Amino acid sequence: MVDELTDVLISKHHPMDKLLRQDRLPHIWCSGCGLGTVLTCFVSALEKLDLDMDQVVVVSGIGCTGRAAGYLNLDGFHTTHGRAIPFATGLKLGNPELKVVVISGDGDLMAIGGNHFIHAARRNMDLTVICVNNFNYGMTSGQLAPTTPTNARTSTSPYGNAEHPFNVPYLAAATGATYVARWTVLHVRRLERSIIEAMNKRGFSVVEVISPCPTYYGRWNKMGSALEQMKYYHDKSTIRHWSDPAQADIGLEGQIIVGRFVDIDKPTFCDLLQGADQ
Amino acid sequence: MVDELTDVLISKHHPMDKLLRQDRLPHIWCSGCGLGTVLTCFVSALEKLDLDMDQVVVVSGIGCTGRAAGYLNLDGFHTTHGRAIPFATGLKLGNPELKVVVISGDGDLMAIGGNHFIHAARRNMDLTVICVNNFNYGMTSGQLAPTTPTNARTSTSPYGNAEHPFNVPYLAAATGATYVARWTVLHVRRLERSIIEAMNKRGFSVVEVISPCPTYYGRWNKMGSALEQMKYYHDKSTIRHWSDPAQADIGLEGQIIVGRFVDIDKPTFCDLLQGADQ
Amino acid sequence: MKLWRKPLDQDRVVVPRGEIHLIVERCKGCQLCATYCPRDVLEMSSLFNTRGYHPPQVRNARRCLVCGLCTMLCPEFAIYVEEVGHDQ
Amino acid sequence: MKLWRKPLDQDRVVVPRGEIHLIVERCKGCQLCATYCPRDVLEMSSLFNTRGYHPPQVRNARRCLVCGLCTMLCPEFAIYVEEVGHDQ
Amino acid sequence: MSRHEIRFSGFGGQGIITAGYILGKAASLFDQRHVTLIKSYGPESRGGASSAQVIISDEEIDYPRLTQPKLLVAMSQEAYAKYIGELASGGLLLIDEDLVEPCHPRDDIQVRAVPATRIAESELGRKIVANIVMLGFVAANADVASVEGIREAALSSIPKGTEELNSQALAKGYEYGNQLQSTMHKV
Amino acid sequence: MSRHEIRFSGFGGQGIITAGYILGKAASLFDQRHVTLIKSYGPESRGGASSAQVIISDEEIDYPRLTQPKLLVAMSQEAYAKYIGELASGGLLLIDEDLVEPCHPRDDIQVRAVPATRIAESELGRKIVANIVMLGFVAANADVASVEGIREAALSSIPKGTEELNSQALAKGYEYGNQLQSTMHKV
Amino acid sequence: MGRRRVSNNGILQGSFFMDGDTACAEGAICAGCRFFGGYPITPATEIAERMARRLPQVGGTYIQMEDEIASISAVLGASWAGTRAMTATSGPGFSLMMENLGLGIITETPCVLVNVQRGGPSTGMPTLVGQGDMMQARWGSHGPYETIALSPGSPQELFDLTIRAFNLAEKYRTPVLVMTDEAVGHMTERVVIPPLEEIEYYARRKPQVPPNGYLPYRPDPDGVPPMACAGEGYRIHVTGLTHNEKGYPDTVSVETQQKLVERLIRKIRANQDDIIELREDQVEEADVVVVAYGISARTAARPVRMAREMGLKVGLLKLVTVWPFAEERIRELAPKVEGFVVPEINMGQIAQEVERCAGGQAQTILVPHAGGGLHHPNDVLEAIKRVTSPQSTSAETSP
Amino acid sequence: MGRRRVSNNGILQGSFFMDGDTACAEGAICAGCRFFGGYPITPATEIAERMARRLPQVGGTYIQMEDEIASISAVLGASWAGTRAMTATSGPGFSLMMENLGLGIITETPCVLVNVQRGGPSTGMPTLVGQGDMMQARWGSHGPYETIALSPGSPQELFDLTIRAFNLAEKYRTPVLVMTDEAVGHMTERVVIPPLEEIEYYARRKPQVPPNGYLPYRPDPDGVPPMACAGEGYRIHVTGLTHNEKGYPDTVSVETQQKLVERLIRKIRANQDDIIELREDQVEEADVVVVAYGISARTAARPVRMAREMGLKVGLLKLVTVWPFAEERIRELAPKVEGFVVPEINMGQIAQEVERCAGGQAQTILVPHAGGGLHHPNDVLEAIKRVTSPQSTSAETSP
Ligand SMILES: Cc1ncc(C[n+]2csc(CCOP(=O)(O)OP(=O)(O)O)c2C)c(N)n1
Ligand SMILES: Cc1ncc(C[n+]2csc(CCOP(=O)(O)OP(=O)(O)O)c2C)c(N)n1
Ligand code: SF4
Ligand code: SF4
Ligand code: SF4
Ligand code: SF4
Ligand code: SF4
Ligand code: SF4
Ligand SMILES: [Mg+2]
Ligand SMILES: [Mg+2]
Repeated sequence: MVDELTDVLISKHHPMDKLLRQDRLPHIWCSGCGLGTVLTCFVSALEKLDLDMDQVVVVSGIGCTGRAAGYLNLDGFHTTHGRAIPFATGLKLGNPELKVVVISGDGDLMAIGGNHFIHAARRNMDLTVICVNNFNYGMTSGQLAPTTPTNARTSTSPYGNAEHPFNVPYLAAATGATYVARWTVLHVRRLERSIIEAMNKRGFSVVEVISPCPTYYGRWNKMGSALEQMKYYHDKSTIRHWSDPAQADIGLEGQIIVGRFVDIDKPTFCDLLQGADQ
Repeated sequence: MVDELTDVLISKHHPMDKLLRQDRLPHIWCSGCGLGTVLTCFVSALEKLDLDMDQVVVVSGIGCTGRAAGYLNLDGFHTTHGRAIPFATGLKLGNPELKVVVISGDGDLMAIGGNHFIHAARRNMDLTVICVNNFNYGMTSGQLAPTTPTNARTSTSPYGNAEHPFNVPYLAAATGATYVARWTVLHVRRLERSIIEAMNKRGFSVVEVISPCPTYYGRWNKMGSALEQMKYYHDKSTIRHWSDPAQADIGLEGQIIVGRFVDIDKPTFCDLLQGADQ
Repeated sequence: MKLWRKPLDQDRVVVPRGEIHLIVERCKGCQLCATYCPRDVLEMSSLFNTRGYHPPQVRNARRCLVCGLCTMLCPEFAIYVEEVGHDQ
Repeated sequence: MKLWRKPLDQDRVVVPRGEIHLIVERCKGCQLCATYCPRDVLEMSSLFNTRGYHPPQVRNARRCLVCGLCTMLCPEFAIYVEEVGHDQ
Repeated sequence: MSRHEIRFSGFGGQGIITAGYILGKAASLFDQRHVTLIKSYGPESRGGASSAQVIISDEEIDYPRLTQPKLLVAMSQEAYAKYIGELASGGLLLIDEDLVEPCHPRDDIQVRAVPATRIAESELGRKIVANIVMLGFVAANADVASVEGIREAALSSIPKGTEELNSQALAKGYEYGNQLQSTMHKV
Repeated sequence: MSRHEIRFSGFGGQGIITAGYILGKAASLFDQRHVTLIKSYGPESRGGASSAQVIISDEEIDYPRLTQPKLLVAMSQEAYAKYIGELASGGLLLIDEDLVEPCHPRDDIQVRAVPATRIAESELGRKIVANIVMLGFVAANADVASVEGIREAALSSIPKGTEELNSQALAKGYEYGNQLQSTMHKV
Repeated sequence: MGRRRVSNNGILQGSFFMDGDTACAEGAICAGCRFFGGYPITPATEIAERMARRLPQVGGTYIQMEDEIASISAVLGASWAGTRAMTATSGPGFSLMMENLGLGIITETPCVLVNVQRGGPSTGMPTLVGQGDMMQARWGSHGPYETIALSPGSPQELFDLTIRAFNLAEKYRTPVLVMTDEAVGHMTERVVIPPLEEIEYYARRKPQVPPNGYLPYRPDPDGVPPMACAGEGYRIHVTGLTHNEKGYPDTVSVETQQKLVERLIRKIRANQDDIIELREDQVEEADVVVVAYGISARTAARPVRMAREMGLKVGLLKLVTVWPFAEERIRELAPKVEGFVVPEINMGQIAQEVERCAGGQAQTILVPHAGGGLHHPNDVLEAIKRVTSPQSTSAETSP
Repeated sequence: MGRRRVSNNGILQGSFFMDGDTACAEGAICAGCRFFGGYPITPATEIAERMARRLPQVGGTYIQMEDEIASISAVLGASWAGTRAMTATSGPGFSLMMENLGLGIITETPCVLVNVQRGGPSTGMPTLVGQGDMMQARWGSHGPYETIALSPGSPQELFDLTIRAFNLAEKYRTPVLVMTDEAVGHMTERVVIPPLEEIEYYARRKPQVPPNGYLPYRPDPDGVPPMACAGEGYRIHVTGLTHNEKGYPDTVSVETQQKLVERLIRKIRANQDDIIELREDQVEEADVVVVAYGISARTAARPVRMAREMGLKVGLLKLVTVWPFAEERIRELAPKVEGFVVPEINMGQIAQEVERCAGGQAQTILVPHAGGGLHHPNDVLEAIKRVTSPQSTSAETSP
């Protein structure tokens, strides 16, 4: 054994560090969790966006994903469980010049926060929502989420889930989102591109990212190593741009349809408000 | 002027009284409000259903519509604003032999209660929901609801509504309801039939009833007399059974698509639970 | 002001196919029954009930087909029709 | 136990088209970089960092095309590649 | 006593609270007196009981509810029945004569009647201004606020475009009240 | 003293809490002593610091936290560094020799090392049972619970199908501990 | 999933080494709980997880609702369906339940809410102990009401008190709060589960009259009305509005309100001798009484012992029932002692009640702790010594 | 809707005959409030309705959220965007806000919450008065914290105190509660709106250092940290978890928790002289002091006058600020008076605080009212007489 890493240059800083809170790294996420990669893609997207980073705000709820706001060197708000979207709504309306991005988990956004999600979509509130779907509540150690596939096991569905899961893109589209995409965490380039598109969109834009939670969901469902899980989701996905999001259900097995599903133009809440006030 | 009503037989009781709490009539609803007629249709449907009335339970939230539970001579629960559906869920799971019907308003079910609605639909919880949509919050005197058409005026959208409204049938269908219908309050026979169908359905069934609130919504939007409003909605409606509920948006003007939109079979929460437990 | 006073209970004037019954104090004078009766059987009276509403009355009892629409439409459970035989 | 000890900072061994940089203490040994590098440039080492994880190392630096995939995939902002010139 | 306590009552939709509001506004902003107006709501939006309590005083108003009203305005039978008991001895009852039939005879009060709804409906063509007719009648009968104040308060509180109608309604009620008074004086 | 205080420590994923649980269960249910087990969690699900406090006593346990632990089991360098200070004078430190390098020399304690992870990985083929190997080592070194109790507790607490593996792990750790002891005695 | 599939098979019996959360779930099951509607939250999640696994084994139903509001609503619904029901949460979820706790109180719905307290406010310290929700348990919902709250100090007590909570809930027709905390919930100890027949079971009080003679809110002499449930033919109406004995809303009568609210309060206060459970240790002869509850009562045992070893006369009064507050007992003790010492893992909550009831006759010393850990024995010992030392002055409930 | 379209045009000035709710909205607008996120509820709806009409006229934004949880969340967000923001609700909605009130407190977010109290518990009496949420205002959210709550007794005072609430919120970086009630909210009286330049305006305290030297939770000497908002280049991190001065979560350190929680509490308690506003009328010479707040302080004026006419020496102490509680003043008065009389439209809330602080040196008599109406002057008068009559005994805060 050697004491050295072959051919590697040892660094202290990463090129993306200026957008990161280095003093908080490494983050709390498990080895093999998809969340770090989502963050990498987000930062990479930020670097490509023509925005004043002082005007970009990230709002998270509570959950493993919800920690995202805490690692970004942007104005960041780690709110309460489920309330990222209404908090973000207040931020946006309080200062419409801000670019407000919500990054949170499937439980946070779809379970306790579901109502805010559909109402913000309905209003076409000018926000970007990145929903990391790991099919369970990671932070509280792997319980049932409203995205957990039927029959999947979790710590609170030990005999198999008796519920039908939400199809996030369909829910977003059906309630009014103007941009909707889904990728798995291994689709790094496409994911980055969708984040850029979503943030450039005026209106309620939603990017769902399918991401493994090897520590809980993967273990409960005997999905092998973290790496295997990531690969599994990637391999199961079929890119079908502009396909009907109603068809994009995710089961315990079977394919995962990914792609850009919706990209339409519609007046935002602020647009209509301005019209009404005059 | 005479002191008598020509050719009318004066009664003290109504044939439907056995299903009503006579000691609470007349109800609090305004003259010309559609809610009374919804109740009449519901009672009439009950009479035609082959059910043990001791096992039929009505749960309401808070609102003018929410008072419905209080006029029916059934086990009735007038809960808190927005919580009729989760309360009903507990009732149903606590005693699966009960037939549980939720009757509540658009604000109650779609605003504060929206999350419960979509989650119960997702779970295909075996409940019937009658959502009376009067495009505003009647009880609190006519504020904006999530069903208020864009540009419509209410006491909290005095310059015109800057929001896009929910399309209730579409939201129900997109989140998993197995029976979805919409009628206006003047479609008494069809409404009665849909209520019967919904209550006979195993699963989450939703009947939306478009009903005037002459006292507030009608007045704010200069829709004329109560009678005119009822007629207006009826005249604007086009029956289109099994049409795509996504097309059933309601604007400030324009047609209202009514009919039965969804009638599918899918295992309920209880069905799946039973499977999982075994 | 005219309050409705004298109950006409069972005080049959003609022999109709349907008898129109009214629980006067429940009526809120919304006119739905009179407006939508397909046979123009009903009309609004000018009497007041004690809550200040005008209840309907019968204009032409013989025309009633006992279709039940007035009963279904009435928001107040105030009106109903009983079939009492056929007009021969 | 082998902890990684001696920093190799700027200690260039070959003249690659891309230089692979690593912030050792951030790495959680998830293997994503090594697994998905399209050019098989990386492999996992058997060293431990102080938090008990095995960081990757370079197996074949010359093959690196500076595609950036390792950087994008790394959940820890632990690895990145800098283009330093062309391999002629 | 510098404290006047007045109750307006009727059913929802008659503009009872508006009448109380206009009176109160007149006394408060135009006559510069201390005024407290309390609206009472039932669960109904329409058709239920409606009432407004107005207290007009030269001193600061501590207790903001009626204790011994000297003036009761009743525009429905139900309201009359509900509130007649609280009217102080020596008090004045004003009623819409088509809507209220006094049936709890009291010797210790005065009663004056006006066909406010009828005047509004038949003379002005808008039943909805019965409350304003009644207000004019109040102004004529009780010295709680100046007529000018009431007119100004009314005109600044009603929807634009209805000024003429409301002025007339007020005038009709006021005249009716004055005539009645002179008639009574004559008798 | 009838009160034994023990800390198991390491990082998340090593089964630290399971080790504490098994020891506690053995003492509680098999040896019928009073036992309190406290698990400490950090915000991380994996990789963060993990620790279990076990108190075993012949009397009821009032204060349920460690005050002066006499036994520290450290399975990571970080945990060692964090907890070595609290170990009571005369206490015993047990470490995984491949994961912990004692660097805060203390004269007043004893240190014993076992390559638990290595034994688990190379001799048993499952790194995951390092905690059970360590538990065997604990049983050999400290008189806090009976070996039989620990074995029974372990077998009733692990996933079905892993009984053999865990028995072996426990035995390996126990043997290693005994050999070490006898070696030490010989010296 | 038929209703009567409520079975007693699968109920545990014997000695177990289990954590408080698990003991709570097992206690509920022994108490007859057959419905759990919940939402995960640290450090209460293990209760939900245990219930998810265990309820199907005893014919009950577990459902994970979309949030805590839905959870408590479902629990109320299930109770009205005739099922013993509970939920478990921690601070943030407890706060969300406050509105519907009020519904449970005004509709007199028996059910059990467990709050495994953690460090607050807000998201605070999710994995560490706190006792900061004690006043919230009393006052957290709007409007006037009374409440019952129990506070266990060990897994065994959490087991026992969960059972007691169900029985009190039925007896007094009210939601009962089990105010435990992370230290107890995550502490593992021996828990002895007795045979089912030895476990007290207070059956729901049912109407003794036929439906047409039944007034759902006409109380028995103890202030508690018998309860007909949905599907039993009584055609009840239940509302969160102010209501009369028939259960009908009457929102404009001050008398109806007064009668209802006074009874809701009286049924608890008048029965407080039955509800209040205290555990006293050498309180009668004491100069100083340490008043504590839950885990803090347990940690106080050590400094109390230390003080006694120093020759001080110190008693320990453990509030097993925290609400209704042991007002009478404190008033009784106040003239006899020099002071009360109140350690709690908050900045002064129950200490204020003690101070109020002490009425200036004995000083009250709060030993606060902001949360995240237990009191060090010395902190409490110091406070005890402060009472007995001559230079100490009046009340100090502020930190 | 550009950010800087915040205009002062359209601000009212002069005398108006308006109800309390409207006055509240106008007060907010005068105080610089330019964001309202709300949800209708009787009897607070008129505030929302007024704001919906008025905010667009002054360059502000009204949004009706999907519920009260969303409302308070949006208000917090708007405040962090640099806008003065408020919401208004009543009991049920207030209960729903409890979780995120805690977020506002721990993140130190200036904003104003108005609670127009109605009869409770639960849905209760929506159209009638109550004061049953006073303890909830102090204790309704989980975990340890302190709060500021003001209580107006007339539309004019509601106007004035809404302005004061905004200023206190900014000064102490905390949500401030305006605890009014239906009687005041629905009462119409003359309200005088002074010229804008005469209205106090406490501007948000901004950091005086560049972003890299800024610690978002490093307090000034008064315990309050200057506040950088989103979009100002400070790259702040704000969390509801226990956090250090940098704003970073630290959920395992008891020290961090203690430092944070103690400061949150201290910044209110240490500044209570500035925060607490009392109005006293003949308190100094009194034998009996009526302690009251809001509408009950107003209705108490009559019986106080009646008692004085009977020759009794009665003072009236009006708690304009209810929280933090006027502890010192009560402690000061207790030895000088015979008793305190506390009328409140609940079954005993602030009376308990008075009793606690009276420390047995004066009796405390609660005059309870279950809700739905005001105290009759005689009820309070009787209580006053009871204090002064010889046979009266100690504390009676229970109904
Ligand atoms: C009101 C409230 N309820 C529950 C919790 C506990 N809680 C924290 S995170 C979480 C779920 C997180 O799931 P998800 O949003 O999917 O995030 P993940 O951890 O999977 O990324 C829950 C239930 C809480 N913090 N607050
Ligand atoms: C938590 C809470 N928020 C607000 C209210 C006030 N409120 C009562 S009914 C209602 C809206 C009713 O609207 P809808 O459900 O459409 O019924 P409608 O009156 O139109 O039939 C509101 C906001 C309440 N009771 N509780
Ligand atoms: S628990 Fe799951 S979601 Fe959370 S960090 Fe670990 S792997 Fe990721
Ligand atoms: S307010 Fe509107 S919805 Fe309510 S009863 Fe009147 S008309 Fe019907
Ligand atoms: S039954 Fe039919 S025909 Fe007869 S009155 Fe009624 S609506 Fe008219
Ligand atoms: S429909 Fe009913 S309420 Fe309406 S007028 Fe006819 S009888 Fe009266
Ligand atoms: S840049 Fe591309 S080729 Fe080079 S090491 Fe990274 S992944 Fe491999
Ligand atoms: S991807 Fe990053 S964290 Fe994973 S092994 Fe490679 S360098 Fe380490
Ligand atoms: Mg998740
Ligand atoms: Mg509605």
